[in-house]
Amino acid sequence: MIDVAAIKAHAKALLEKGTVRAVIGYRNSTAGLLAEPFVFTGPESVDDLIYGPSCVQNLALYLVNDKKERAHHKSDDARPVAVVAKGCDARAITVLLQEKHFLREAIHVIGVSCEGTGVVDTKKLARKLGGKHAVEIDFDGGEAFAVTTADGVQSLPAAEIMAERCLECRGAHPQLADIAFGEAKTDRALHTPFQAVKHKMKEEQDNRWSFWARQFDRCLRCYACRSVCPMCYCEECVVDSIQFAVLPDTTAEEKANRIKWIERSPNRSESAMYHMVRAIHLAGRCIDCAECERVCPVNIPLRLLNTRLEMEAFETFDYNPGSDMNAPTLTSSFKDTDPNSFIR
Amino acid sequence: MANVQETAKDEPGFEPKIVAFLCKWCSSAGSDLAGVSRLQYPSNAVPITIMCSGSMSPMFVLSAFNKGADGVLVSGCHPGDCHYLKGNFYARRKIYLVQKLLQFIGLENDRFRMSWVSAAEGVKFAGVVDEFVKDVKKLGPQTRLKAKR
Amino acid sequence: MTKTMAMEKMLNKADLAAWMGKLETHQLFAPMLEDEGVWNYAPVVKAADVALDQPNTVRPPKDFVFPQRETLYRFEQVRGEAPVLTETLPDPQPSVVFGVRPCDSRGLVRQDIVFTKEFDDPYFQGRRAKTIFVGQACKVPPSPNCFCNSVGGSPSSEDGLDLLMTELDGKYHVKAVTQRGADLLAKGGALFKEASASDKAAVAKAHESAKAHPQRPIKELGKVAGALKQNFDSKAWDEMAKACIGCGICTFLCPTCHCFDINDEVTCSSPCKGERVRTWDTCQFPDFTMHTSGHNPRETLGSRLRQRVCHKFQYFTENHDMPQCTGCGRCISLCPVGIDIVSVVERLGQP
Amino acid sequence: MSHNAYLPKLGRIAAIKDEVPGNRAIKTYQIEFVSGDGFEHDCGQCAMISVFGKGESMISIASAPHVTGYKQFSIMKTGRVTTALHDLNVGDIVGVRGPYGNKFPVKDWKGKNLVFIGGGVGLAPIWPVIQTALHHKGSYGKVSVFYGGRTSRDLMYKADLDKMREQADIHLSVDAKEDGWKEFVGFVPSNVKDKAPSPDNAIAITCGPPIMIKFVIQNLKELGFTDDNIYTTIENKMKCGIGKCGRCNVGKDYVCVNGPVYSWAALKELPPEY
Repeated sequence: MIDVAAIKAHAKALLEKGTVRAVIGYRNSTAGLLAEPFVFTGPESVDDLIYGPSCVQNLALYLVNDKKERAHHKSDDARPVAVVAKGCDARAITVLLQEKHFLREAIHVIGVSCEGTGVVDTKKLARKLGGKHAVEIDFDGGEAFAVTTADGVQSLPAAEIMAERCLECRGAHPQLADIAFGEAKTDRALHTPFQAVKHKMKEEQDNRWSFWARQFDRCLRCYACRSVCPMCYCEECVVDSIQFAVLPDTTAEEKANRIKWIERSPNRSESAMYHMVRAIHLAGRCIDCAECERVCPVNIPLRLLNTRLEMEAFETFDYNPGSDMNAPTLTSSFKDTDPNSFIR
Repeated sequence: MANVQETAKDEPGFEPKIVAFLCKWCSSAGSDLAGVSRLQYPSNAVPITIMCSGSMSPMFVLSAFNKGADGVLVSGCHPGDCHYLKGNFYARRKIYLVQKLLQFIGLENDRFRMSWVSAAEGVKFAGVVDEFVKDVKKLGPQTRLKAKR
Repeated sequence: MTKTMAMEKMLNKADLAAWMGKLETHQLFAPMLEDEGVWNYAPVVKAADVALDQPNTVRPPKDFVFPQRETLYRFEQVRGEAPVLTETLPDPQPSVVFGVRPCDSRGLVRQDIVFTKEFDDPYFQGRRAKTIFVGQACKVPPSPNCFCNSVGGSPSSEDGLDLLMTELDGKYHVKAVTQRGADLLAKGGALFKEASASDKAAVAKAHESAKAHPQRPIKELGKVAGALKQNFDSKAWDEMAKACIGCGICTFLCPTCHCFDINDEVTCSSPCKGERVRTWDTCQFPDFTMHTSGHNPRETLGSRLRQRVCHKFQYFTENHDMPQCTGCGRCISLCPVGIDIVSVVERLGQP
Repeated sequence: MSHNAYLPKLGRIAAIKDEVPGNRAIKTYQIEFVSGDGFEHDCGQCAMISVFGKGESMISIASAPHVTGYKQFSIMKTGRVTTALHDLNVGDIVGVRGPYGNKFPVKDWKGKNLVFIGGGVGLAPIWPVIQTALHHKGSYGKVSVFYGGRTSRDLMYKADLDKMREQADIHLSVDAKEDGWKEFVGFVPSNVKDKAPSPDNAIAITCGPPIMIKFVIQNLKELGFTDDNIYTTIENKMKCGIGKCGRCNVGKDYVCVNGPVYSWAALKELPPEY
């Protein structure tokens, strides 16, 4: 079991000593069961810090946002920022480090192991509870979650209400950490990695198309999947309506000639382009935190799309994103043994 | 961008529109050779010269399909022959991934293809295009990723 | 919509399908559970499958009057010549939307204001005139984040509706709010029985008990606008927006949000041919307000959160004497990071 | 059935004049309505100009209401639509819809001295007021115009301003010294401070880059102008022009409907989100 008090004590000490600017962590939300990402800046604020199965968000995103914000405010505080990181969050941070998004010494990683479990899937939980609303969820030993509803507390097997990505997780213990809480469990006998993708790949091509066409039709283009993704840090995205990087010497022609690759209309073809571009851009970078899928208000199975190339990276190119910050990235490297027979 | 909106809609006389992204140093020269050698091969491919197959953006592939291409070909130098030494090796990985993704969402396998064609391989280029056109003809017009406008 | 004499009828639940069967001149919509596990409005295929007392839909019914994409007109122009513009005003089949929650119908009232003030919007009006909204009074709040009572509404509000249905053991009490609602009711003929005095009393009781159900509270609605004005420069906006990821969920899925973008979608460059299209847009995206010069009046997440909250609870109230929020709770429940408009208003919108 | 407000009327470009060269070039267009069913406008109002296939831009109408044959627009090349406009020729057809927005309360200014202060392309929105004041010369008091640009090449309407010298006090300025420049050297706000127009029975109307407006207002207040005797115009990104799309919303106002003309007294009440 994770010792939350110890995490708090560590965070508090960091802020008291002033060794970090802030601690990015979780606190309780007023909006519902799930935690809310929060930036703790004073030692006393750390009293609100929580950790549990409701801490689903990938906090690596807030390191990216922190960098943007610091640039905006021209902050010159050079101290590192601390971040609470699960296994998947730490993998995301590793990819960001690998891409030189920030320096290793600019962050202090408070690693937290998911041990034998992971985070909750609220949709699964809702189904499990029938009509009842859960108001609190916590770890209950190594393999169960304690769920509080109006009727009291009940213990539910974690495997039944855990997020799919946690069931398929290949790195539940953060590899990258300045300090780690919880133990590394090697015997997580849950699902086989890439199980969902492989299952979908067995379907007929036409059926796969009908499936994805329907999903592209349903897309709202709210861009929550992009906004929540720590890897989607581009200053300007192909779907944005105008050029963001406008400098004093940017000419009118440059702005006028900006290519509109994708129309704003939520049509099947345009939304397909959007999701495909994202999936390709995530090749070798997606660390399967599945936040894109979780945040989608209409439940488009984006994890399925984005882990397809992860499977390829892992099985064909022996590449595991987020495992080595010093390795060359998937698409900036090659091997002589790469597949060649598909080329005419 | 080439305007490839208007393709034949009737299956019998269907002439697929192929967008061929050809590397400047090999495949583009190979296509020129096929032309000056007066080789007989289908005229369905709209060639777009790129500096290197390694500079091929997946966005170009998607955009071509979005604008109505029935097939997309990327062609570069043979492994070891890249003008920029390693560009085609990067391309090989990237295009492989794009192909897997397109197949996963259910685009027909035969609509996206990669080939190695050197500057001396006019005959090979003609063959690649001929074969591609035949395969795409069997599939009919590409409707899955084409914008409906 | 013209108000009519209160017409109150009773319909056996089992006869709902029969009534729907008599409405063949209209296309019928009702909330349906999609394969992906979300409730959304969908065309009624089998009337017997319609279940009205369900969680509220993810997409609000504004889709019916203000679809996410609308072609304004088509253009075709040979360079140097006059363009041909073809107006594409919507002419949809008349439709009836069942299962509309009172918060969402009150959202329609706000849409009505926006799309008719100063200038008429013929696209909106064309759709509005052809769409009949049948409300479904809530028995219990469909979401833990409901707060209709706090923003001047109620679980049985009739605002913006043509008919209001209330479930009473095995029966529906159906009240006509507008003439076209009454006409729709009349098509059911003998399926409907006149509501008795005891039926009416039962409905009143049901509405009262629904209203008494605890909801998220905003204490002094009347003072929110003034307090927000006072707190415009508060540092709390940035702090509360720290978690915000800047997506469009809260606004796209809001029953009252109406902002849109207009773009030319070109299908052919010579002659220049295409459509001028409007699509939903949101104040939460940075490109919403960014000038071509690069200057952006609302550059930060905090300023954009403030715009969303102040537009709903201050600016709209100043102009139209009602908040542009109807308490459906979608923006709270669907926010990926738990940004909670009720908490924000409690913090910065109270004296 | 009311007219569809989104559907533009067609306008033919009758004349194009190059005002300012360079990266941020300004051209002046005279646009006449193709079918003669144009619209009347008031000083300060704007119109949405369409280049089909590129989009629409909100541009202030630079001609005075009494000019009926055409509408004048002075347009700086800044983005997609304005670049496309700069590529058009005389005779080309564009879309025009409007008029949009509020107006300068010129009727209330009868008998008053008018001080106009413009910078760069910001002369265009106040130009119709200047023209109106000079057209009805007897109705208004003294007219003075302060106008400046980065260099003398960046000044527009030069010939018109020269012609105007008999009827009005014209004070031109350039930001930095240049050969042959005989008038004020320095920023527009400094020129205003230097010439110190009297606030008595006077209205000041200013338009230009935000930073210029800020200091002009500061200097005007030092000279004794009160908040409700200072007028300016603001701009925000716009799409619909008719108060629906929400893009130009600032506080309770939609700039396309409730603006672009504001007295400083009114503008101060709005959030500074423009």
